[in-house]
Amino acid sequence: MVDLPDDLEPVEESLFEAPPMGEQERMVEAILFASAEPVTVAELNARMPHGAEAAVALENLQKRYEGRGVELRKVGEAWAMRTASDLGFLMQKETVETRKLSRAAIETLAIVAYHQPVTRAEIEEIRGVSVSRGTVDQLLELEWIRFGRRRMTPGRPVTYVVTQDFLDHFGLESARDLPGLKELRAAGLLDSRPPPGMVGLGDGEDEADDSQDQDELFREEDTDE
Amino acid sequence: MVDLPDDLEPVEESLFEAPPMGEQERMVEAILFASAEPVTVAELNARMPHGAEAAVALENLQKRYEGRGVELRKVGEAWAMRTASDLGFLMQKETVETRKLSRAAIETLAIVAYHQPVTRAEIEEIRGVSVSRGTVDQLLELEWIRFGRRRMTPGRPVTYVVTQDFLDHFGLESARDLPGLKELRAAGLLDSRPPPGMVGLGDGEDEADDSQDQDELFREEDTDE
Amino acid sequence: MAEDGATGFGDVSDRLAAEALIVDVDGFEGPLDLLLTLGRTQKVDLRKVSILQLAEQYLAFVEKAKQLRIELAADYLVMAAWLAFLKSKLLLPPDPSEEGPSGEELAAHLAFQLERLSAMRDVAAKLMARDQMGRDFFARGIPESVERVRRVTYTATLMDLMKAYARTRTKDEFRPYIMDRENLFTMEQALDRLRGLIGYAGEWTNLMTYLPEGWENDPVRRRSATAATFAASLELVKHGHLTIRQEDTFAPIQIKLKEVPRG
Repeated sequence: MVDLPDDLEPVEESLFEAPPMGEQERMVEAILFASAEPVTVAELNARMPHGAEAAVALENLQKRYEGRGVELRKVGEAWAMRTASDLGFLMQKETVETRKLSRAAIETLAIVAYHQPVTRAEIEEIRGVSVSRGTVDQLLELEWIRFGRRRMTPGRPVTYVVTQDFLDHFGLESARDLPGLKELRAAGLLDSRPPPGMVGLGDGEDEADDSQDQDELFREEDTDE
Repeated sequence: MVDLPDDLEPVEESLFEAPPMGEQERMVEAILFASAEPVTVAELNARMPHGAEAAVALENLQKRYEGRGVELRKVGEAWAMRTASDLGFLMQKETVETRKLSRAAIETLAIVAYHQPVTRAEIEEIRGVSVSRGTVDQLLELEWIRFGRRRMTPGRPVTYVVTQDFLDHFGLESARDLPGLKELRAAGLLDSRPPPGMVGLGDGEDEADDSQDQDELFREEDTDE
Repeated sequence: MAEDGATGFGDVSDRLAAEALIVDVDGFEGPLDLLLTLGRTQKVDLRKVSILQLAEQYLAFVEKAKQLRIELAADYLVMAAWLAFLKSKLLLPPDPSEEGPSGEELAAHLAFQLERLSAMRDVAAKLMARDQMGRDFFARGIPESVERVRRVTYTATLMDLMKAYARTRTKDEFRPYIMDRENLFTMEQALDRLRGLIGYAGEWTNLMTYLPEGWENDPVRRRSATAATFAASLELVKHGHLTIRQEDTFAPIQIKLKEVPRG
């Protein structure tokens, strides 16, 4: 009761020694940091020791944080600390999720690797089911396959070949290092025989074209044959 | 801590221009400020641009925050911003009602902290009474203790160790900073001393294994800091 | 405790003493806790506590509890028995022929246990007296959520690739290694079929009428079915179920159920 009049007098002469301004800054800093919501000046004053001047402390603090990674921001009538707006990108955390390739994708990939250059129609013929656009797109996106030359057959279909990324991922120096390729070939499994009624696959000038492509990747096999 | 910068030194000459140190400090400040949980140096580096040296930036930042209302603190392998303890009185509003721990729970917690990794049987041996399931469950639920490695003794009992949350809650940089730890160790009160006449229990190679465990736990902090 | 003060004066003090003891026993977390408290009453460093004196104090405590017919938990009694044993070991001159730890060793270990428990209680108190988060210091009040940017990478191993390839190739090239049974009518199948049908064949019937449905026209299938049915009919003749005849070379083969005398 008796203190009240003192309140109105200049703070310096009050009975209550207000904490030094540096201390008040610390207090404002701590309160703003820990509060779950923005804090008004009135609330700051209420929570700080008698005689403190939150508004002044806030101003000082704001200067102190200028250009730092954290900013003092006014939110309506209240104050809050937030990360500097130019550093918002740091509030992202990239998580890399590793997934297994789908069965369709791995089969398609295997066929491209063993039969490159290979057209979609050929992949479908080998797999016995149609190959969805998504599957091929996924492999292209992964940069494990890329477009090869067009086949010189009617419709000039695009072909697919495997990429350097593919070789890197599977730890292969070249596609001819694919394990078991020779064994499979010896067993006649890589004999890409056209089904009855389908001619022109790997014939004539296309053959020359293809084998050129294939040469790069399958030279060893070619000479073996 | 000290090793990391060395590791990253050559980066400066790499193709990726690391941001200037002042900028890195801002980034570390922003990330730590925004997070309620401690953040490891590895995560800081992962979130900052390529070539950044969070460990160095952290050191600079820690100096900058010395004596402020908010402090940079090391918690195990991670860093966190926490309000200065002397300002706790300002935070009544924020104070979370902490669950009152029973005497059994407090003692069990202390035994885990000072004797880790420790088995339930060892806790019971030290306390002289059986430890109720609820006591351990409560500490596990608070995430102040967690399961450590199994002990290589018959029955392969699980062990308990304290967590980063525990360190964070009690403002400890590492388990080595537990109050009175050195004195207890010097007095031999942390030795696992089997009762006389009891042979083969916690003896020989198991003993070696245990002390290795403990060594590791405490060493981890040593080297990584 | 005061609410039932209506009973006589004489036994009130006894009852209060008894109750005090109950409260005391309940207040201890087991014998070791009780021993620690008793040890502290010796007002010496726990390392210098007289285990002999401690054992006597404990035994006296248990004795008193028994007199007052207070139920003591088993572990209190086990401890009492052990302490009595320890006491005798400490008092009697050591028997050189006896194996096992000496009284001094056992006493030293008990002293160690007491000191350790006491030390753990001290540090537990120190730990709880530390500045605690949420009470003395605080974490960020408005944590900014870290947006998770999920990037999916796909992986496959060389083995996956090989298996996938083998799988696609197994669909056709590998099949010839398995017998293609699509156009094959086995003798077993023919036997089953004939056995089911001959019951109705009371008269001579052309063997060819027993060919399964759908096998009569395709030359490959008809050949297979004919051969199997013929072989099966011979088998049934051999077992005496059928008679078989052919009137001329290349004439139709006829079969008939053989009359079997009953019994």
